[in-house]
Amino acid sequence: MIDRSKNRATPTRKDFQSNQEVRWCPACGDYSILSQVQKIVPTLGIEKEKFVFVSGIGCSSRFPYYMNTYGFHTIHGRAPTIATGLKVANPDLSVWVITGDGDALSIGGNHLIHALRRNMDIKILLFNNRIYGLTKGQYSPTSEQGKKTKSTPAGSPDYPVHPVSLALAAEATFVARAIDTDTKHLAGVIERAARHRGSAFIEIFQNCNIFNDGAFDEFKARDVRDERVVRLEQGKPVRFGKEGGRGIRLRNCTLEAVSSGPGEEPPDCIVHDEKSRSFIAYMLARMEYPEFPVAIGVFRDLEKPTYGELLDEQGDFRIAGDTAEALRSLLHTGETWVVGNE
Amino acid sequence: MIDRSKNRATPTRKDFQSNQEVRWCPACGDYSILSQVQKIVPTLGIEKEKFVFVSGIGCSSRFPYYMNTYGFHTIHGRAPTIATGLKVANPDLSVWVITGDGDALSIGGNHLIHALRRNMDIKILLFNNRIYGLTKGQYSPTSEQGKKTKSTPAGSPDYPVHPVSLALAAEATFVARAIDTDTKHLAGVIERAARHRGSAFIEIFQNCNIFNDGAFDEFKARDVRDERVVRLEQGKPVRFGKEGGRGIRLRNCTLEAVSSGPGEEPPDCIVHDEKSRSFIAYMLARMEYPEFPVAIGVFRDLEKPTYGELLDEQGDFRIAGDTAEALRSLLHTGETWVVGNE
Amino acid sequence: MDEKLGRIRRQQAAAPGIMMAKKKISDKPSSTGEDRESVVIRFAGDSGDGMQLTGRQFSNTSAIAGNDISTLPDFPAEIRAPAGSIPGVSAYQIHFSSVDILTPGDEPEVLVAMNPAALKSNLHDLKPDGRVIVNTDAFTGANLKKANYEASPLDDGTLASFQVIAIPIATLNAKALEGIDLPRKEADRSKNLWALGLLYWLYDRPLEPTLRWLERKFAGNDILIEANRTALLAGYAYAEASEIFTTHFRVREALIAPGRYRKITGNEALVLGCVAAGILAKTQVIYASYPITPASEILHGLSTYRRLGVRTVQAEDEIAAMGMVVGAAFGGGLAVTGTSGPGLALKAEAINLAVMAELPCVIINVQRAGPSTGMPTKTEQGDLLQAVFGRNGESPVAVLAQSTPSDGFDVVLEAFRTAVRHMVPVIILSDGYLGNGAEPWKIPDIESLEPIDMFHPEGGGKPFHPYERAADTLARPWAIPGTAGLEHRIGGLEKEDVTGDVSYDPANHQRMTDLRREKLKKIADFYPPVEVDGDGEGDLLVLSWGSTFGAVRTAVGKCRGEGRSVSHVHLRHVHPFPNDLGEIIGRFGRVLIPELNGGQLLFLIRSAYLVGAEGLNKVEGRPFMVAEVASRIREMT
Amino acid sequence: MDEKLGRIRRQQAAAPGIMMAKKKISDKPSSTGEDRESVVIRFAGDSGDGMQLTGRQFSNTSAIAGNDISTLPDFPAEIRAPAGSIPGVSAYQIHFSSVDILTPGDEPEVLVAMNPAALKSNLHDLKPDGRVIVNTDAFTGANLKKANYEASPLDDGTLASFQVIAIPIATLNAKALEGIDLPRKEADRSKNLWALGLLYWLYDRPLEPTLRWLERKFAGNDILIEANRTALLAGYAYAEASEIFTTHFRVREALIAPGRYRKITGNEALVLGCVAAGILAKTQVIYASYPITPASEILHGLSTYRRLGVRTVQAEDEIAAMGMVVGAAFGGGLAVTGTSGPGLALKAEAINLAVMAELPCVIINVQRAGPSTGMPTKTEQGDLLQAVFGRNGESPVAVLAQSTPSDGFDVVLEAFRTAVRHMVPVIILSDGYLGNGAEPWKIPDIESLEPIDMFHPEGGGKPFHPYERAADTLARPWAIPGTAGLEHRIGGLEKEDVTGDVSYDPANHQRMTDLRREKLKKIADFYPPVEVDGDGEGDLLVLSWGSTFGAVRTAVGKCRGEGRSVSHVHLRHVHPFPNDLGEIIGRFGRVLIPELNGGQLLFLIRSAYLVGAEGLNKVEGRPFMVAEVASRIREMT
Ligand SMILES: Cc1ncc(C[n+]2csc(CCOP(=O)(O)OP(=O)(O)O)c2C)c(N)n1
Ligand SMILES: Cc1ncc(C[n+]2csc(CCOP(=O)(O)OP(=O)(O)O)c2C)c(N)n1
Ligand code: SF4
Ligand code: SF4
Ligand SMILES: [Mg+2]
Ligand SMILES: [Mg+2]
Repeated sequence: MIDRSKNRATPTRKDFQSNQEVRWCPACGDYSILSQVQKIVPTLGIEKEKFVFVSGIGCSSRFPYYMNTYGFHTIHGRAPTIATGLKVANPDLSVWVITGDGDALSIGGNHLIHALRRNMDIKILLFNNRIYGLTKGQYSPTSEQGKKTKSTPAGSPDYPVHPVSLALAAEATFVARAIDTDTKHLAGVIERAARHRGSAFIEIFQNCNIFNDGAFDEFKARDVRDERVVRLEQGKPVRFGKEGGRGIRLRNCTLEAVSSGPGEEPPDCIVHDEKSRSFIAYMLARMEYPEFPVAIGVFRDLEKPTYGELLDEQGDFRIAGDTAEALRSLLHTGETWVVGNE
Repeated sequence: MIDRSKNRATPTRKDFQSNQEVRWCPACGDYSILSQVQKIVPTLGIEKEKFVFVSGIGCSSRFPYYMNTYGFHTIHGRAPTIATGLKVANPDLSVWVITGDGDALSIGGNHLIHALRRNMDIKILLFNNRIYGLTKGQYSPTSEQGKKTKSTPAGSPDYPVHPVSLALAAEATFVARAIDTDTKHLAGVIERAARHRGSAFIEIFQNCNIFNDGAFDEFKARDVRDERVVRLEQGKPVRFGKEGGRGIRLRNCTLEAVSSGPGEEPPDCIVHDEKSRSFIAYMLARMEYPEFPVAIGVFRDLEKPTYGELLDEQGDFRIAGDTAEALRSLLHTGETWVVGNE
Repeated sequence: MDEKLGRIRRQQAAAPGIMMAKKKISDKPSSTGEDRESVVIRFAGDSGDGMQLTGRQFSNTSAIAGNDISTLPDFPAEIRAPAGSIPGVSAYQIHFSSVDILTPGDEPEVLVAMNPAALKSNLHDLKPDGRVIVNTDAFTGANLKKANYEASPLDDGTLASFQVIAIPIATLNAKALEGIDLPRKEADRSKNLWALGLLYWLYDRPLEPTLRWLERKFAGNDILIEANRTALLAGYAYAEASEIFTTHFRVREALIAPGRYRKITGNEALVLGCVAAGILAKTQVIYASYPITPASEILHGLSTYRRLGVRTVQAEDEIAAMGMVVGAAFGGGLAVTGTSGPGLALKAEAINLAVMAELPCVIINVQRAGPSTGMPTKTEQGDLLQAVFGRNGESPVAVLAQSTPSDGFDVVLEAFRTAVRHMVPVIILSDGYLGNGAEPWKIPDIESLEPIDMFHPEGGGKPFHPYERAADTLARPWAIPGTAGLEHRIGGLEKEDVTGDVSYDPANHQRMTDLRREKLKKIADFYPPVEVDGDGEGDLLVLSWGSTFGAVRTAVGKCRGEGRSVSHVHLRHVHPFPNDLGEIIGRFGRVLIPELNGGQLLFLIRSAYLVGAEGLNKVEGRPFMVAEVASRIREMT
Repeated sequence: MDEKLGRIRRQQAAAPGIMMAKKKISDKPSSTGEDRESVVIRFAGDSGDGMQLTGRQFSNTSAIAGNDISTLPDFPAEIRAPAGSIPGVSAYQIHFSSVDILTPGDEPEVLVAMNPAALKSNLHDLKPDGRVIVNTDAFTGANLKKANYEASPLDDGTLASFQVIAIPIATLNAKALEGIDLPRKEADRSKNLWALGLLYWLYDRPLEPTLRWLERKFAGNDILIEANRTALLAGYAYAEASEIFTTHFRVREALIAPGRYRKITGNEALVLGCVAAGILAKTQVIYASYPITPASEILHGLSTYRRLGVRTVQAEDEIAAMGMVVGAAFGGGLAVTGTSGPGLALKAEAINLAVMAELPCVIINVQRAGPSTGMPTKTEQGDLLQAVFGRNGESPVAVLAQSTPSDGFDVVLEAFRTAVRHMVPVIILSDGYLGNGAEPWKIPDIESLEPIDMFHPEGGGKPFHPYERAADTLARPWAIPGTAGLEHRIGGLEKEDVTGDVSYDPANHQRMTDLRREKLKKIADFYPPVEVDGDGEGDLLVLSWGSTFGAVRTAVGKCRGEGRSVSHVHLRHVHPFPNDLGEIIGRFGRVLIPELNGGQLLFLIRSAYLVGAEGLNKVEGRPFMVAEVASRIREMT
């Protein structure tokens, strides 16, 4: 789909930095994600002008302004639909959706699901800070039950939704998770999403230091993360902890964390398989601290024809060269009759 | 929540039949579902006037007109929101949502997910005929990929969504599936949903004999269904086939159908556990004919406080008796000052 | 037939078998024929009786026979009601004529009633002294009850003022089909063709078009072809043989402009217009839509035109459809969506994004009776003010109105031209009456269709300003993603003039608001002068828009014929109004605005021109009758 | 202070420590005081500088001191912009007065600018010859650059026409706090209180209210209390000691009606009104909403009133919120939602369901600048026509407009009364200016608040007809689920008159459409007569609605004071119009309609009364200045 043919200087990270002043709060997790995206996109072999960043509304959704390529800061929750239309009209583009937990899962939940199930070739980055940042601190669909926020002074009665579960259930072909501050890992996941053919979904834990500071610190803080975060790697046993001394196994249809003796490998660990259609991916995605370590990395990566490819199979999309001929075939097909002399 | 105290004659099935002429096509699967609901509701020990049936738009959504109790035929896709508001305002009611695959999963997908995750105490019956009936035959989100319909003469490019997967991923506490023509089983599932505390979701395979006739015949037809449908039962091994000679087991994180020798039990079958938080339920729900038998029955039945209960915990919902006192406490709290003599 | 062949050449030569059949029937000398200028008839029966198909065959045949036609299908509400019930009644009215006609006619002179419910719900429209052809087989006790008849209307005098032609159609049809190997129930399904045959005889219609159509429709199933053909011929023969009719009628070919014609419904015309727009712009058309009555056929139709560059997407809802349109427009496509009233409400927020982003797109609204779900299968003009005002803030969009079924072709082309020229969303208002109604359409001369100019700037050396405007149209440049050197960002926040950067500057907001409004006004500079039907000044101006065209034009013509000083302006451009409209209005003593709503154009006109216009308003879910409009004109002149 | 105590009793006695502090400062003889009738000042700084808090303290103190006040907060756009940048500037304007005032004032006489960006973006509003108090510490090279100053405005003559008071506020504040155990960065955060102290001295404000507030706010953190108190007193002392001001000013208590007062913003008033409605109706209030600027505070506020019978639901989106409201209304609750423009667009379809189902509910729309996302934190009156017309079909709803912050309380009560009395949805139009602006509010006499009549029929022997109407209001009965014997079904399809069954009957649709329209008109029968401010007839009538009340009323008053023949009518009831409005309009030579939009009420008025009213329109995201309105009135009289 993507035209890599033209012969121009490869763009650099700098080329993707726009002249707009970045307007997030100092130390907001959004900065680091922006920086990783700006690092990865020049490496993909796609011309700068072929990228389009589409966003909804929210702090995170200002992202397109900071990318020096095409961008569309649209309306709340609808970015996946705009991205879909854009991709259908112009299949050569590399289309990215930037969205927040409210934007993608509250008002926009339905569009997210449908974009994913269609396997539209768009890349969706969900900045999950478990709060509404832009509107100044109401709870979001990913906020913990019981959370006290401006709109729930006595604690929220809603049970949170789990973005990765929803994406998996929506039949997404690429589903991953990363952490704003774990930049190298984040960059790797972004790159894999970019190279995936079809819809790709990444949940990124993002700190909102103003309205939900430290939401993920419990497990992502530098000093604890090795014990509390597990990085999934294709074909490798699911292990974590100092020197991989702990692991995850399946027992009686449920997961279980196990430890090895010193220097040994933890026994019976699940071998991670992104290509599997089984639902182990769900269970790995739903591991929560403190019961389990939190899993990051790619949960699923399947190959299926994309929406665009399936449409293309249905016939030639290009317009027949001869206008008059095309119009004649349009207007004179079917039952017609002549009055007088034609 | 439900007031069962008053002392009146128990209503009968007849009491729930309204005087409105039923306007579905002859032999539509909707009739049988209507009939099962009319059979079950009088047995629940709830007064007739406490029931409210709320629907969206679609053939199935005419359902409330035929129930001789309170009903609201609302707008396309929004029934879960109306039901939610009703239940919040009036927690004593038994609120049911009747919806179709387009109504619930296309335009209404987001509301469905959010009603489920909130564990609103409402019962949602999704009539899945894998087609838009009312608008005369476009494909729906549950239609097979490649389906030729009025809006997809060359075959639909969308991959279908899987209603039970979505409901499970949306954290629903009660998730089940039934078949329009398997009336006894259907009635049993409806009754369990009705008695569940919290949101209950049932996918009902429903034949649209006009626009998608026979969509489920492959496995639901009387002569094959024993071999092609498995009924889940709590605490029992997952078995099917003549005299239960076949079963489902888990091998290497995936399901597998096994057969026993004559007279024996199939080996290692999964024991069905509705209470499990594991994701075996997903895998069972996603079994598809011909690879697997299709599973019906209750996939999940968990107890969690409902939205209403959690709200109630937050304080007294009733209004203080003394109006003047309440107004004074409302208006005179916070910083006030007096000008002149009060 | 033969004398017609000089003027009417059929595309396909009639199959020999058919000619034979015709010959056989015509052996007997035909009864006397009487000439009629125009005739209106109506078929009515149960939804299961195939009345829509019957009506369409009659109208196709009449069109092919050279008449001008206009049709009014009237099918039951959304749900398939129980057989024999009143809500299950389906009807189809045809007006065919030897002169130019513009409406499906006020009152049918023949009503074919296939069952009691059909009789009950259609009789009141029949012309006094009109003919009722009833299928007596269906007048059973059970059916009478379903139609809420206490006694049979055939016996109790209900029909006293009409000419009743009572025929056991089902029985006769079954008899005719006796030799054919088909179960009775199946055979019964062709009784509509029996009735059609009867009417063909009565109005001297050729049988070939329908016989040909049967061959195509049931290709591969010879038994069904045979059965239906037999039914048709049997009805025709019965009419001729039984002498229940003393005469039959001829409606000669209309003196319509020479050329190649096709029959077209409003929705079909919109479909063809969209496809043609893509061809004329040499770009892809993206139609994203969510099914809704009565707009779904546009989606169905366009989805068959992939080979001509159309991509259709059935979106998850109307909001998504509009979002896709905005995205497709950003991507440089000709983007269009179609819906009906409730769907337009849902699209409002995303339309507003197109207003702010200044992206060209077309929104087709096939109106239906509201508010809320209303009466989805019935027609109304209730969404004009919603189209003009139904978005937050000062949000100008252009609104065009389709006036006849075939006009859909032109209106879509104009909508795209306007959208692309001015970089604005354009709403087209059609309605259920236009969408389903049909008329013959002279296929336009291909050479006469002008290309649609799509101007997309190329990246050059100088910095690109996405909100720098063209002087004549105030349009901003349509730079599309993928163009090197024009990278830019747009969005729903207020834009800085010229640069398009986000701006909260008070003066800039005022300027941009003014510019958007100005830009819309500029559209009117590209309109042709308003056409006045009748004198350019006088006592009464009748001002109308949209689907009322036919009834109003006919009524005004009639009244002018009576010597009254009345003229007619029919508005295609409902927002912004034409520049010369106010001046024209000023030349008349009074202004009458007939609308199928509570007075929405009336509201706009009163405000715009401070003129005490009066409304003729009807909200019954059905179109005006010519007589209704004429009688009001007579009161006022 | 002492002389005031006779008229103003404070709720809590001042804490002794505070009095001491005050004494200490007052040891030095106070410089001469000058009386002023009204003063307008503005604080401006970075979002991080606490300007909103500073402004609120000043206005609270002034209110408690007996002034009439009106405030205008102006915070940055949605996103926290980088410190020191122009988009990051936050400002708060206060008008305090010894006479009745209605607006936050046109031009401040003092501008406190905590950094260069604040100066840059606020200076143009300052009165000629006004005072600029600048925090010189912030005028660093980096900050100047962020504010796009090439050279320092303190040196280059930019401020030549103003009185510049340059103070190193941060430095002085840090010095004052030296003894307190707080890191410099933390200590720095109290510099806004230093500035507040300075202004308190300048305008002779009491310190106690703020000192008390600090004790409450930082209860448990003595260091912060100490630091902030010290900062406040230090600023106060500096003003007195340094003699940078030669005089200070006194604004005496306003002669306002005696009673108990509180300061209230428009959003707070709506909150209190909703809670009161529930109490007065003795039923629960259900508020379902999706957060959106500037309406979110209504959700925040109401969510704290569970103990008084309010249930709030943060819905997944605006459509869901409106759906919940319709469901709650069906269930018999007082159902209300709040949103801003784009949200109102999304709610249209579900509002229409309430229209068809004839269920009572209230929709609050706190308007913001549009179209599309527009300028979310800025005010506008752009949604009037959307509220009136933004739904498919003929869809009448009532629309009320809030006119001042405190009016929110009354308008909500009226909205609920209307909704319940007529079984209709009622839209309330507020806007960002009202929502965030504050004024003192005389707490209403509890006994004067009349109960809200909630009539729910009981099941009796006779058959229940859900669409049988009351004669005076045309309301249908509000029978709620759970009531034995009244079981019935409603929905969005057209209803049969009386029975409420689904009906596609043409005549019925006309009748029901007429009835819904009639019902709406009946609402006007319950309005009080329109109040004319000024003579009942004359040269010019100024007609306004909503948040422009203060500016228009003041301007008209001024001009009338100049001897001009001008009167003012301010509309609370924008749809339907009052019955006597047309007649009143007819008594004036000309009509001027000032609005913060492109002319929406103007549009309605012209159409309704065919009067050539003229518009004064401003779309800058900010309210009218009195002078703008007055100058237009002068042109016209
Ligand atoms: C239709 C509509 N409804 C509501 C809003 C207000 N709004 C803007 S962003 C937002 C939520 C932001 O939360 P999230 O998506 O999590 O993004 P974040 O700011 O946390 O990055 C809301 C409710 C809006 N702009 N438009
Ligand atoms: C806002 C809106 N959009 C579209 C429609 C048209 N519409 C009515 S029902 C329906 C889909 C029906 O399909 P489903 O929900 O599967 O119900 P079924 O008829 O199959 O029972 C659609 C698209 C509508 N009524 N309202
Ligand atoms: S409010 Fe939170 S999410 Fe938004 S920019 Fe600030 S830190 Fe980031
Ligand atoms: S169209 Fe299909 S779903 Fe609808 S009533 Fe008929 S058979 Fe049932
Ligand atoms: Mg967020
Ligand atoms: Mg369906």
